[in-house]
Amino acid sequence: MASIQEIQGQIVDDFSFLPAWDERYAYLIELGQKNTLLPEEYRTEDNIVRGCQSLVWLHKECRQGEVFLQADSDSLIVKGLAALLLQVFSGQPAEAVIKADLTFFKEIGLDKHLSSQRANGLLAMVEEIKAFAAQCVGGAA
Amino acid sequence: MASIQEIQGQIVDDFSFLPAWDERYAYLIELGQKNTLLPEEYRTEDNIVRGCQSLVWLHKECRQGEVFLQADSDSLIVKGLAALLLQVFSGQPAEAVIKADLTFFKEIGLDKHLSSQRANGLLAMVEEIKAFAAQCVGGAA
Amino acid sequence: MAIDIDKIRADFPILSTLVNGKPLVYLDNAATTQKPRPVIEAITDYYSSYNSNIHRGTHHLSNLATEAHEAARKTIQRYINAEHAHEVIFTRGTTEAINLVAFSFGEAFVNPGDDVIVTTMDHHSNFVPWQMMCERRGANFRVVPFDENGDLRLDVYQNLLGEKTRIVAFNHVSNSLGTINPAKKVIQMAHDAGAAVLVDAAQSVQHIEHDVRALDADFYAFSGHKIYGPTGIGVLYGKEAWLDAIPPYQGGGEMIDQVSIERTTYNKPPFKFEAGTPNIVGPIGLAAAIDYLNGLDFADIMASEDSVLKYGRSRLLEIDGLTIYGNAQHRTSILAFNIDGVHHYDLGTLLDTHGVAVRTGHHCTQPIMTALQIDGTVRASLALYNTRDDIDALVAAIRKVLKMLGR
Amino acid sequence: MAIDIDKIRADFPILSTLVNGKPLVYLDNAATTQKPRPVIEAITDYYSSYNSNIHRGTHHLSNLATEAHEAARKTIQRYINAEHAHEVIFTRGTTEAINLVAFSFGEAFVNPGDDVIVTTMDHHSNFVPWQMMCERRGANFRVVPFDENGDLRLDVYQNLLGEKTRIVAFNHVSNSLGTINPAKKVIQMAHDAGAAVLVDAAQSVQHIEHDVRALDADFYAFSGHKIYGPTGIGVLYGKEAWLDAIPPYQGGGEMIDQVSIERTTYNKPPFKFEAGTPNIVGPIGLAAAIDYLNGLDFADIMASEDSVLKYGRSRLLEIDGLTIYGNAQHRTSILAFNIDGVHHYDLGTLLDTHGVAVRTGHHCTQPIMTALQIDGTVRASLALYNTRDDIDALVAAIRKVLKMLGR
Ligand SMILES: Cc1ncc(COP(=O)(O)O)c(C=O)c1O
Ligand SMILES: Cc1ncc(COP(=O)(O)O)c(C=O)c1O
Repeated sequence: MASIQEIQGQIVDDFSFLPAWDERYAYLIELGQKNTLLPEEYRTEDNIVRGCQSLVWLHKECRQGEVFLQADSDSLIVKGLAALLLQVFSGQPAEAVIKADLTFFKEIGLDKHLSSQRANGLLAMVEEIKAFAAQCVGGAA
Repeated sequence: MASIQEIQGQIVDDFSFLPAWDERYAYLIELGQKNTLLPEEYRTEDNIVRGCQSLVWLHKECRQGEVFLQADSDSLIVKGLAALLLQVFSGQPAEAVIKADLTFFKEIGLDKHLSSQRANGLLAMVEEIKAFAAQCVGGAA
Repeated sequence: MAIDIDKIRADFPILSTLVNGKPLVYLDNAATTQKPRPVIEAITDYYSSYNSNIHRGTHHLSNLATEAHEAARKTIQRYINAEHAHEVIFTRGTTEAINLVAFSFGEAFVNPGDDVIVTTMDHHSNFVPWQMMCERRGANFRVVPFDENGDLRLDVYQNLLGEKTRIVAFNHVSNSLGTINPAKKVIQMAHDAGAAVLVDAAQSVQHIEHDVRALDADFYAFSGHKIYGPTGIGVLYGKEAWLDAIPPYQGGGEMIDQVSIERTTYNKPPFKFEAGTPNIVGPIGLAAAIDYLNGLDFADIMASEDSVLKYGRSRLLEIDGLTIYGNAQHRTSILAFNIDGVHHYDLGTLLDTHGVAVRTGHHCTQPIMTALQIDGTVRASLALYNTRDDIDALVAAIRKVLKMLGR
Repeated sequence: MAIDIDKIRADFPILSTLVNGKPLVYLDNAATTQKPRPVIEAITDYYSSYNSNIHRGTHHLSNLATEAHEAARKTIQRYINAEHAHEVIFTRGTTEAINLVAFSFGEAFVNPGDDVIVTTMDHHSNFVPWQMMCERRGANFRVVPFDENGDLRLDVYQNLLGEKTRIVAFNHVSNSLGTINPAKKVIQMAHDAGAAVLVDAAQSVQHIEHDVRALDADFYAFSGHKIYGPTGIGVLYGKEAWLDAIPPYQGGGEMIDQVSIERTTYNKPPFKFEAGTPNIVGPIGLAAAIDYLNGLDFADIMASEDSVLKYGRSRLLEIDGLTIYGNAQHRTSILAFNIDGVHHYDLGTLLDTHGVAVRTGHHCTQPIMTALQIDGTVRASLALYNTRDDIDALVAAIRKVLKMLGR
């Protein structure tokens, strides 16, 4: 499996072909619709990550020290953001998740658009994933 | 006795001969030292008008509907201000005191220097004199 | 309509900004308004030529700053037609003004078993402080609902009012529905029941009538940043008798008379409620904003905003599947809506790519959202500089977004 | 001393103003400091190009404003060396920060019979809020005196500390005496007794060390306007654990998680303590001020201020009948004095006619004046842009005033 760093590089490449913002969002939404899906049983209160404005369900599993994620949201854009996080983090060693520096948001310019806001819950998702990874280290969780 | 309006005019005239600020203050201080004097017996708690920074004693009497004032302060400048108020108000009919519009402060430019401050208690003195005059109307107080 | 909007727009530097390469269409005025040049200049001028601490100073700069600050109080007094300048207290904003009253009125007049009334359509800032106060004082928190149009249920309100009612707090205009509440009537009913009233004027003072004496409001609160003024400054008006009757809120410099280890006595209003160095430049900038408004004709502003609002409503309703929230009898400045199957957050974010700034979410009125059984709305909100062109741009952008989303 | 004061002075537009036809000699910095051009420009830039409400917005301007606001929090975090950015809470000023802690800490941790300790040399803003809280919570208000030099009586302090002590509040630097309190020691002693500590850094953060972790302060408060930043903005630092443990102060937008009629839950720090629309531009201007300081060498600033202070002291003592108040072991930035037979108010007012701006009166420290058995003092207070020339101008003006008064 590719490393977190490699995957981030791949994402940056993909986005670099899309100069206009509406195209980037269209692509993000497409990613979200393809790559998020959460069985009804995981749409629990406990799995909710609260942004201000959208609901995100984030299901986390720890298998032999690796973090596995599934997610969904009622917002298409947030689905897309969740899909990116899944692409980067799901299946990675917990250690790597903890240490990961999420640079791609900045590189594709999404930080200006999204990351300083509390609206979309992106930061909350990242925090939650990292906290989960901390428990998962060495297969503990 | 000259009217409040006439006295204000006289004060403005007097000050108009003094263009420089330090001269105006020197004159004000001189006025204060000449025209304020308060017998020890009137330096009571009750007669204190509080500015932030200086103490003023203001003794008021009402005789047949006319207001009579004596004052002193620990600050030379405030003594001068009090002297001006005494000049304008003391011996005037209470009715006239109530209605009086204190224009001279503005005309001699003292408002910029003094009246917006709470430090010197000038506004408090004026308020107190007017309130006293209201009780004194028709010789009531 | 004598109002020349092109000329007005030229007074607001930010309105000629480009966003994502597109001209800015600013429709987020209920969140905060833009500032005309005289406001920005008043601030720069203050800091460049007479910045100083105020009230107790004896030097020239301090006199200039004190005078400007206190002149601002008078400008605001006149704008809201308060009887005395000392009834105008400066706060950080509406929220702080309401917290001040909730605390100080609560300490003096609210006891266990008493009632405090707010409405379901109030902003969190006029909801949570009363809830917190009721909890601290052991009082009952009563809430007046609104009907399906967004009008207050005055019949329920009448039933809630009683001899236990100490204070009623409500917004004159709802920031999420645009409802103009019948403020005079609401206040009269409270007074008949012997209760005091706080009017949250955050969304009304800039759009509709704002005469505290005509309303007979006991307390009246608004934010400078929503009326073309600076951030960090707000106003609490209180009737003199109330300001004398309630204890101070915060302690510190300015608000005291005498301080000693044994006993501290307090200054008179407004200073009693203005602890610490105030936001000195705030009132100066706010007064510049109000002077700017005073240079226009308020009736013209109202007429212009109303005409853009009506136009906006009809243009939005042309869009398939679009629902407008807030159909009260009297409305102002707010266009809140959703489109079937489109999340408000997605719509708002995508409108931004077309340079259109709207707000999305619950707009700090979760009880409204709960009542409407929705998560949030897209909200376009108007100010005096908005035009039909802005509405056209909004509608065109919505159509583009819907197309991109394949609808 | 590598610091180039002429260059620095050129950065502060107001310093080239004339007052009463004379060049301004600004020595009222403890009341408020002047602002360098980058601060004024940051404010103008905000209002002209990205003014917007923050945090919940989804549009471009809102993102820019949110980013600048939160970047400012980080700038301040670094300046005071806080562990987390969310330990930095924005308030209106020191006074509000202290009121916040007095209220929220009081509600959670202070009960009847408990002790709260302040000092006789504290500013009213770090005195009255605790007095008010003690009254509300039924706690004892304890006050540590200072000795004839203006040093805290640590022996008395030690005796006052005990298991009933919940919190100690003291100023790092006294605004009336210039005393630098041994903050580390005061804090250590409180911690040893199991009490929390609030440091009033209003007069220290701009002049001396300001590392909250080195001090081990639980709470730390200062005002933007005293550190070359805008009015209406201040900072409360609190250790994460304390911010989690104490309840919110004000209710409103921003500070909530979920609001319903039945139950409201609160957001995490810092937002839990930032109800309502904040003074958005305030932190941006304050960060510009701190960036300006960061562009200089703080050790150089301290050395320069110290040298001007020492020079001022010796020049003033040349004047017959002049008494300096405050002779503590460690001092900074304050020259407070009286001249025999001259009222401080008269001296201050007359110095102004020579363009010299000082402050007079009790400086919001009546307990100090009571202890010294005086009504007030004349206070010249320094900032980084003051020079020996300013001192010479002060001394020359004093001599002119004395002459005019016939002395
Ligand atoms: C030591 C001290 N504490 C607190 C304050 C209060 O600061 P502010 O008025 O900015 O709230 C001051 C300012 O005068 C001060 O000098
Ligand atoms: C109706 C209403 N009340 C109160 C507030 C709170 O105002 P501020 O955030 O300026 O304190 C707002 C602003 O959003 C509002 O719309």
